[in-house]
Amino acid sequence: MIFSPLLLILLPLGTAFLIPLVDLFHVETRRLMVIISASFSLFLGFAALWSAWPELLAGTFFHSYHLSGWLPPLGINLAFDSLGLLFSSLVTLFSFLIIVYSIGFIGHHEGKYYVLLFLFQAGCQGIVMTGDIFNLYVFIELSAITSYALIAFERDRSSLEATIKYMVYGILAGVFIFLGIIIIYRSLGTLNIAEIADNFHRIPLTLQRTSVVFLLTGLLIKLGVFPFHFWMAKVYGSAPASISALLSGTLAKVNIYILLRLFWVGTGFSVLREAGWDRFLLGIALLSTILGHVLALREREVKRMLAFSSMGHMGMIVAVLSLNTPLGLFAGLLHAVFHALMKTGLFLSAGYFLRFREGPKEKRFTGAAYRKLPIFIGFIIFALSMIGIPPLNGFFSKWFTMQAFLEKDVYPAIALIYSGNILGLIYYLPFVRQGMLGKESIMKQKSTSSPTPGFFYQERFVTTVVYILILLVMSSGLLPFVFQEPFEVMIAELTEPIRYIEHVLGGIIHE
Amino acid sequence: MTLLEAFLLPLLLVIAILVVAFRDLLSSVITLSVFSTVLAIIYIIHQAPDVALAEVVIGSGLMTAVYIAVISKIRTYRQTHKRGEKE
Amino acid sequence: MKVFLTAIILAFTGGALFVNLGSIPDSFLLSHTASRFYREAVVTETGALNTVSAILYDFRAFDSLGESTVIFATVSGIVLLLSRKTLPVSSAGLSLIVKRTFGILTPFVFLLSVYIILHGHLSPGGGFQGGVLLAVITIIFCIIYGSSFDLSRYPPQRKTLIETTGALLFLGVGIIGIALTGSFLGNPSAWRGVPGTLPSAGSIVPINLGVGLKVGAGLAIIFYSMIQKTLKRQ
Amino acid sequence: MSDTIPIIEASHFLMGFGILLMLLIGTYASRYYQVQRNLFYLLLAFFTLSFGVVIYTTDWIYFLIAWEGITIITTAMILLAERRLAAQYFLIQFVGSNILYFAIIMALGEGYSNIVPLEEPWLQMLFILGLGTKSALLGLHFWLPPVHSRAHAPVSALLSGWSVNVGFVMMLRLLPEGNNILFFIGLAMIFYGGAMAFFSTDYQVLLAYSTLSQLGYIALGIGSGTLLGQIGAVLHMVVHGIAKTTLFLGSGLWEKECNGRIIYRFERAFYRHPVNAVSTIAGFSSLMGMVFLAGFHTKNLIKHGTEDIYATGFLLYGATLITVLYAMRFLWWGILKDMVMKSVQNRREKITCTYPPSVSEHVPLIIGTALLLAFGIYPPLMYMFLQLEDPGIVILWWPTMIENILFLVVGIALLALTEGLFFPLKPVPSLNRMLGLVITISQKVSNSIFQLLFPSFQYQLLWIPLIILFLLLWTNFI
Repeated sequence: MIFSPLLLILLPLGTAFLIPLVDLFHVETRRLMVIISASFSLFLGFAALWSAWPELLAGTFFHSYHLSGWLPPLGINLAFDSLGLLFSSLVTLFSFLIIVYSIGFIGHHEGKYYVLLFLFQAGCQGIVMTGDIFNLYVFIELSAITSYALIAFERDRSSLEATIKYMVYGILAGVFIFLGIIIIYRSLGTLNIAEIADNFHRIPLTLQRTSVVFLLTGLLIKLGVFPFHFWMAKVYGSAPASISALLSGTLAKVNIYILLRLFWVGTGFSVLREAGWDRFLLGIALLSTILGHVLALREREVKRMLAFSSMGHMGMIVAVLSLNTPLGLFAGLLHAVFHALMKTGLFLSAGYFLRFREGPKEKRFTGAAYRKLPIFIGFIIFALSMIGIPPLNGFFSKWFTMQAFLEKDVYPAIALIYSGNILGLIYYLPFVRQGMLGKESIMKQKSTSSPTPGFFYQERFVTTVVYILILLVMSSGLLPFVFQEPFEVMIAELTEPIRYIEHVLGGIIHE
Repeated sequence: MTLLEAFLLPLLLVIAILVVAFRDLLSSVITLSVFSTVLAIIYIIHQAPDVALAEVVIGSGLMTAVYIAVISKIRTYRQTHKRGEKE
Repeated sequence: MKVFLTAIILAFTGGALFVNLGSIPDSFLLSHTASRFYREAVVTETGALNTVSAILYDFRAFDSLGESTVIFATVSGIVLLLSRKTLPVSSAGLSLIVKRTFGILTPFVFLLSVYIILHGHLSPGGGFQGGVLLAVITIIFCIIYGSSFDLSRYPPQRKTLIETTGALLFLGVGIIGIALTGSFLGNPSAWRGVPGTLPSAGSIVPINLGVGLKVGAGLAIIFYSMIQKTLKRQ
Repeated sequence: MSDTIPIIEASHFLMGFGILLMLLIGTYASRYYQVQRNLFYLLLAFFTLSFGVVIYTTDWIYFLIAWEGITIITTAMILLAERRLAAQYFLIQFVGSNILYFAIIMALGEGYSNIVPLEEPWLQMLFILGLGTKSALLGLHFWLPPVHSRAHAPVSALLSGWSVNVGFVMMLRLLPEGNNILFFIGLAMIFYGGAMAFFSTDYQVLLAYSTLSQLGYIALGIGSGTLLGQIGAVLHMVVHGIAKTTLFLGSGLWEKECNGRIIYRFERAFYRHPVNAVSTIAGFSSLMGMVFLAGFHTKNLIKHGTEDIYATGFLLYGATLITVLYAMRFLWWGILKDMVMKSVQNRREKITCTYPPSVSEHVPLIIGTALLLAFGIYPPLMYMFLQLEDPGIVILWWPTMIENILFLVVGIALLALTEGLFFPLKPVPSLNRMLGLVITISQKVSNSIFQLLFPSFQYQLLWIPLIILFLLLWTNFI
């Protein structure tokens, strides 16, 4: 099979276009189609990884696709390098898991839900694969707009409020990114990331920095680090659990990818370093780490707590990436992958329990252990991994993170990680305790959004997904060194953007 | 810069401030549609008929209609809400 | 106080931006850029007289696919948010004079929109603009004749059908491009024709048509979803 | 003989007796846990495995994994008894682990890629802090009495008899040269733990504080850095482990028999559970350092190893005295009182035993007592297991016997004069207040930060131009 990265975008896109059409005729067919398409997408992602693995280890992996047949500077191209492969695999895996989870989780308006979910997947894949900066913007907007609609899925007051807040921030972020792109295009006359990377130093210095300021601000808003974190708790707290998992597990990591692609490859990290902005980035990222962990302490609602914890961990990833050392990049990428696994698991297992109980949000977790013990143990395992208990994966990424900070003598950061661990335990404990309170009878009452019965709509789907995640968290903790070799290739690509430029532009020589 | 443009650009600024300044949402929306029209004229001056066409059709046509629909929706919601409280 | 603070910060930011953006170079720094190529070689390479259309639907057709997908996503989102189980109850519409006037006008609006869509590669306009004009027909129906008229003539299911047809048409043209030229959304040279005539410019015409259908039906659905509840009360 | 203790042999020794103790506890638990028996056995097996990894590994990561394994397993065991207690225990242990992670990261930064003796004093301090939190050094011990007294008896036996040793094994490996601070902390621990045990009225609290006191001896031996002290510490870990396991297992029986653990209510205990009573007496005697019991030899070794340092040898006499006092006090109230005062009547009355112990509960007690006796009577047995030649401490039997008798006489005299030193009942120590305080304070801080950071939406949005302005100005001026 000739592998084409394009297919990973087109498959979810085509599915999303087909779903309303099929929905008009026969609903059961749509359900079947969703499952088949998601599985096929997973298969494609797996095949991509499988076929690319030897090249990945050899450091020669690069796929490019010239859309409309135009060579890079003229048309749009897809540039699929090893970093893209990593994040593309993440997107594929988590989209698949969450689509399967949603089968047993979402009870109403499924048609539109899956349309949006597949479009979201297509948007994320597009972000990861494209080699064109305006195309990147288009896909950023696509993923943003689908996420607005998905956050408002419950259509109650709090979720609508959250959507509006997120929308204001998201649109502002989009505008800033767009402004940055316009400045670059106006100065260079090209939209190709490789060509921009090749010629960025020719732009006048003030203009370079202005464009970087806009891009950086936009991305920081999307990432939700310190002064732009206000939307996070509200959004993650009131979106459906599957969507919260998707946002914090996948979209946040895709934003990390954009950060890496734009500032390490696109503009070159030297622009940030010479302006001293890597220090700035480190500072606000560390601030957002500690703030996230401290603010999580007050939350008595599980999803809001997870949102603040997510803010803390994202801050840590940005901080360790901004060190720009090989070890720092390794730790950042590793923690991005592992955090995606853990946070998705936490949101999904919490969402399973939240579905069963109405009433005050503070007490919704009561009796979780009696409802389904394996899922509850899963929740505990994810939480333990989050606070860095050794055999689980969270420990290893934190271990490398600490070493990266130590290498650069950033001692406050190490202290922050430890305090984050301990604060993490303090804010996870009440939920574990609350889950053990009460009795079985409490959680039997089903809420209105429980799925309709039928073969495709069984609790089994939900629990299976959580089990798979538990397995992944535990096994990736036991084998953290599998990641070492491919990650080194990615880090080499990030630290030497000339390789990316040569790959994309090929034989074309500029003056 | 032509004379027409020299007249239109400040006008654009004035209209933009008016859009924000109006307390009444309906007036704001209608002013916004005027804004779009003026912007479209500027696009034509700059020889961008495609963009001008899109701006006229979307900005001053469709968006205004959608905005007005939303405003009327908000009003009916408020009215029914008040009525419900009185009863 | 709040307004004052905001105004000061915004003023300072604006000032800083003004200073920093003043140094944008007048011309592109690179000489062999894509934009220069677009200016010089569009007609020979794509067969479209309208450079904008050529860029939108040939060179950067993938962007257009993304953009129309954004509209598709918006439509789905709005339908999701506004869908209620109650059926819309129509208003009676406006007076007879208005109805008759628009009865004469509406076919021409339709004609104009089809013209703009189909002549996208020759004259200003294209799928997006023509599609929006198509959506205006729904607005006219809803406002002038009442939304039940729109429902009977142009039911939401049919709109959805048209929308997805448009989307799939776009995607299908892309896949035909793979078959004929070897790359997604490629412009097959067999379809080029003579520049300046209606059946020319290769895949740009069907893509225009697809985008027009998608955008038109999509915006119509948005407007229809917004209006349906409002008119119930009157 | 070498200057420091051969750590591999010591590890074999500890591992062997660890497995033996796990078997004893497992045998005992077969009746205690009737519902969750298999779960408990599974945990026990994992505990043994983790313990083995901790004492054998030279790799920091394996050490951390196994160490956290021990923490999680013991937490799960406590969870069988009480949820809140498990949460408190885990929180404290986790804080300790994090200090330890920090210490290890720092050690890696200093170039220690394996677990080897440390040179830097500040690194040593960091490790003592981390390991001390996990193994309850004085000052970080506050969690030990509540946890060890509230958990189920087999779990307490495991925690108190064995799992607290893990940290000290690590200290032995990291600080073969000894450490003055550890030395003095150990000395203070003996007295503090003894005094608190002396004043307690709850049997398991008494045992928990006694553990603290005995851990002081181990810390003393390790902190001294002398070979005798270290051998004494390793042997004392095992001997104290056996004695404390026996005592805690016995306490489980007492608790069921006497419907409580208040030492004043142990009525006619000897006649109800004679085997248990004998093993309890033997265990306490070993702790006191009676001749012909194992504790005597280990304490003797530690004493020989440490008495020359800072001339603190005489303090150990006081330490023995305080041990004798709390042991005698319990023995008096719990067992001897009835035998002495009502001996004639009791023999004629029919003894009613409400909770007849099964064989599986008796066997561990008997084996523990036998081991203590065997080691006491023939001390070379211990050295044989440790694969060390006899350090050659000449023990003159008569003077030590007289010393022992003197201590006993003092103890008995004190008890007789004060009529058994009756103290009013005290509540069982708990960590609830501490945990509550932690959660309340953290919530208050968090709330106030939230109030500060989350003003109206407009102010939140104002951050965006502010940051852009900041970055742009940074561009222009820096």
